[in-house]
Amino acid sequence: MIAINEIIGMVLMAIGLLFQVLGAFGLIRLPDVYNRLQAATKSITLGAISIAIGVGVAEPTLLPKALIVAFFLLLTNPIISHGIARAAYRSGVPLWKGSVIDQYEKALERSGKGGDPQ
Amino acid sequence: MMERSTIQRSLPALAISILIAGTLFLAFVEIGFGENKVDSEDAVANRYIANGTTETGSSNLVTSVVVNYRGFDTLGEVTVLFLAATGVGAMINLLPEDGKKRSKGPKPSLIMTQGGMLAIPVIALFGTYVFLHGHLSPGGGFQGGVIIATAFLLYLIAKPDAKTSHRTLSLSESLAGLSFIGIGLIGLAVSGIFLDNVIEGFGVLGELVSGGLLPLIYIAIGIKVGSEMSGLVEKMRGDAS
Amino acid sequence: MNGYEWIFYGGIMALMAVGIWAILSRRNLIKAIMGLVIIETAVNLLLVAVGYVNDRSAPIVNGDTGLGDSPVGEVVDPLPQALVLTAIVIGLATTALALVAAVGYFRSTGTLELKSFTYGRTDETEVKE
Amino acid sequence: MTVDPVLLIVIPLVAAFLVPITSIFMKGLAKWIPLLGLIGMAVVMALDFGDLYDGPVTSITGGFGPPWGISIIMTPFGGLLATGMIGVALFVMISEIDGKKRAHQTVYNTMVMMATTGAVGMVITGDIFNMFVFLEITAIAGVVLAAIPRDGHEKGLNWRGAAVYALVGGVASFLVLAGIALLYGATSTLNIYQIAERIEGVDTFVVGAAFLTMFIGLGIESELFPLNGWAPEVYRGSKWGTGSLFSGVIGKAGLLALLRISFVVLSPGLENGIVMDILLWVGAATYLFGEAAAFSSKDLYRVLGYSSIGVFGLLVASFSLGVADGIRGGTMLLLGHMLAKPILFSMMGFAGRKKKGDVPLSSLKGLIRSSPSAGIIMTIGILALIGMPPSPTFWGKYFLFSAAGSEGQWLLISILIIGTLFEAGYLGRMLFNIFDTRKERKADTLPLARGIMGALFVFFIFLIGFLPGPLEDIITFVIAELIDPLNYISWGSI
Repeated sequence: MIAINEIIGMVLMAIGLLFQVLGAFGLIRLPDVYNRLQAATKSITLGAISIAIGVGVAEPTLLPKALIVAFFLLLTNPIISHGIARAAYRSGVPLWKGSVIDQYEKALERSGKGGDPQ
Repeated sequence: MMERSTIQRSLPALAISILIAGTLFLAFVEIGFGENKVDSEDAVANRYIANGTTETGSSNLVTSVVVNYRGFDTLGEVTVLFLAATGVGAMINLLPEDGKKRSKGPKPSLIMTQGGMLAIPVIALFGTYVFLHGHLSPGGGFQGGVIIATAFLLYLIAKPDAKTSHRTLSLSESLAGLSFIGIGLIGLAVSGIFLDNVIEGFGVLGELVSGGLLPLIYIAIGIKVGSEMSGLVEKMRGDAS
Repeated sequence: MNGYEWIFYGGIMALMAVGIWAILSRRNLIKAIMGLVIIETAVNLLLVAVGYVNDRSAPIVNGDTGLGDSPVGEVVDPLPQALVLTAIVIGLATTALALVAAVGYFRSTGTLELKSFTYGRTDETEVKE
Repeated sequence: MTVDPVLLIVIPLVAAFLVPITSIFMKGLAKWIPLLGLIGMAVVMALDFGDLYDGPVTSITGGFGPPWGISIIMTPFGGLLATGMIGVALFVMISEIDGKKRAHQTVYNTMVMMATTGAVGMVITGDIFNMFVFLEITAIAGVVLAAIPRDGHEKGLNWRGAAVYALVGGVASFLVLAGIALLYGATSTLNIYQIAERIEGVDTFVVGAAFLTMFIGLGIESELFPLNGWAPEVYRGSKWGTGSLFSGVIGKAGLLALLRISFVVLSPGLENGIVMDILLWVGAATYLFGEAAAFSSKDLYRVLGYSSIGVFGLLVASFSLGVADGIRGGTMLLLGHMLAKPILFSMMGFAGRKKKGDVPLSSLKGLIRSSPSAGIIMTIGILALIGMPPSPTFWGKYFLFSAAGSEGQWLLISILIIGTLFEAGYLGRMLFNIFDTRKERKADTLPLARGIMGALFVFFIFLIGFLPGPLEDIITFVIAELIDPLNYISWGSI
């Protein structure tokens, strides 16, 4: 007989795995750096957190650690992807030609050349 | 469409790689996977598993192998890292100018600076924890050192203009390396054996203060690896600015 | 023989073949270095796989793994794990140096292609006496 | 008197870790710390050398004897080789003392010392994984050495050499590691003597695969054909000292490791004699290839580089004959090459130091008149390399030919003769240029330190050439190590 928490954990891990796979798929299929970053951060962060919590639920002794892992993933992943996107934009990586909006450019214009829109 | 010369090169390369990998694969299948070889008296690992905790006082058996049974390897490993750091620094100095002017990039954004500053102390603390508990939990000097160096890297990303002291880095690197060898020489002086764990019976198994000289060596390694990796990062920044 | 050999060793050796192939067939230095890193990964995995013992846990006795105690004598072989630790550091050092050398080659020649890996290429310059 | 041989490794490491501190507080001193480390190694080696006449010198590290800990087994062969390596490194470093300021001298000296430490470690360690670690120390120091260009030489060739060596050396070392994993899986031990003990019980195919990886990996390090494509690139772009280190220290360490792993460890596990046959013919092919390529090269650095490749082939061939006289000849050839090659590199570096780019043969023109001392030393070096009596190479070739003759290896003898003809061809051309005084050349004084080191090595050449007798006791142990694995096994199990 499998305990109920283990089933919940398994389901969470399966969901996480699904998002990981989708993220990896997006990393290959999407057209440019910025789109790929979407896949690499949003869906993979969600997937990783889901797996971490799933492990914690299935094995309750690991729950505190899993929560800490999830917290730091949530803290660091967006910051770093923000940094990467900004660095890519600043060093002149072009947008995909099908992109419809470039708000960062407008913000740069508003704050003057070389300045930093906060 | 591949060029003709690419194909000409690829096919022999494919043949050679399949030959080597295939031979190794068949040989490893012959050895077997997951079979229990460590229980036989002939295996060296048998002694590590059966007596490792009592002989070295460390509950992490990998640590007892790395620092005690095969400590000489670890000294070589630290040396490899030292050579790589020195060598990369020297080679970066040797690099020819590429004629490009590098302008200073824009300041990092608020998110980057604040988020980085939030994470750095936690990361540094965690790195210290990892190398202090190398004899109790997974991890050790190398891992802890690398974690500390990531904190340093994050600091440089968050504040690219920050001044770092090259002097302090190379001083701590040298002193940590010398203290590693010094601990080894204590063994040579006391019992005539280099890197002998002369106070191994000290402390209670599983507590922080245990394992004799083992945690001391891992602290030295942690500081050395941390400052070496930080130095590596710093040298690479020196090239880019 | 329990079938796991094919998964573990087969996967590792596939990686190894990819790495060797990349080094032998690509003349671009960066791609060749990628091949080197793939070989490193394969060999590290290989070492861990050699030390695995079925149905045993991590070699930490009474330790804080969060998975409960591993009694003395009921753990996998710790030696290959210690070797992997060394091999990882060595791989890092090799890769770092190869990359810096590639940067130097690029800056002094303007290309990353190794025109010819072999001997016999002469581009001797006339030397003023 | 016996000193713990582990000090051979510990002293240079202390010196290496002291370099950063010293360069902060006393900048002028920092570049001589590595020299002090090398001198420390030489002292330890000198104190231990007498004991090699009675057999191997051993030590253990880490508090546990073999097979659990790492043991150090300095066999007489390893000790002899280590002595030569330390000598070559001292030659390289002392020759550079001439009061001139050179760029990157501190790093260069540190790397010379560490390459030597790694090579010495490889030949004296008794543990196969420890050998891999030392192989890596050597390889990494080698990459940095290859990247340091000669004075005033800026063509990017040094980067090419460094990049190619980093790549190929990396592949080599990881193949060796795969072989080590295989041997560990098959025998559950890492000590060389214990693997040798157990190898007969291992499946032949597994031993064959281990031999394949070890042969590729260590063959790359010891520049064997067809794995030596990287070597001319390194010789061509780097300083003369780097060339002497690659031919006299790094390659020699790879060579001894290859011989020990093949003959002592793996050979008993395979069909009788097959390892010897493979190595014999690979060696012969390398000899022919190296000498022919040296004959047809124009750049002096590459001539000497290819010539070293040829000598590596000759050494492998003579050791793999598997008879006492072959090994005796190989040992003498080894010593002769270690003494003669650094002389040639050093004098050639002196004669061609003003050239940008490749150094053509003509830069030796009139050396005997412009700088008589350099001309004389180089002439003796060249004659010693061909094998004029009395030189170690003469004895080496004498024993080698008699061994090959008594074994009835006529194909090998004809290869040796053809190779020697090529050798005489390019070395004769060098001699001809040295004595060609038709064109006036400005007088050129040889720096004192370089002259003294050259004269010292010339003295050693004559010493061994006239009095090879005292080495005979050590050579007996060399033969014992390579012919019967049981000897090494009994030395290893302290």
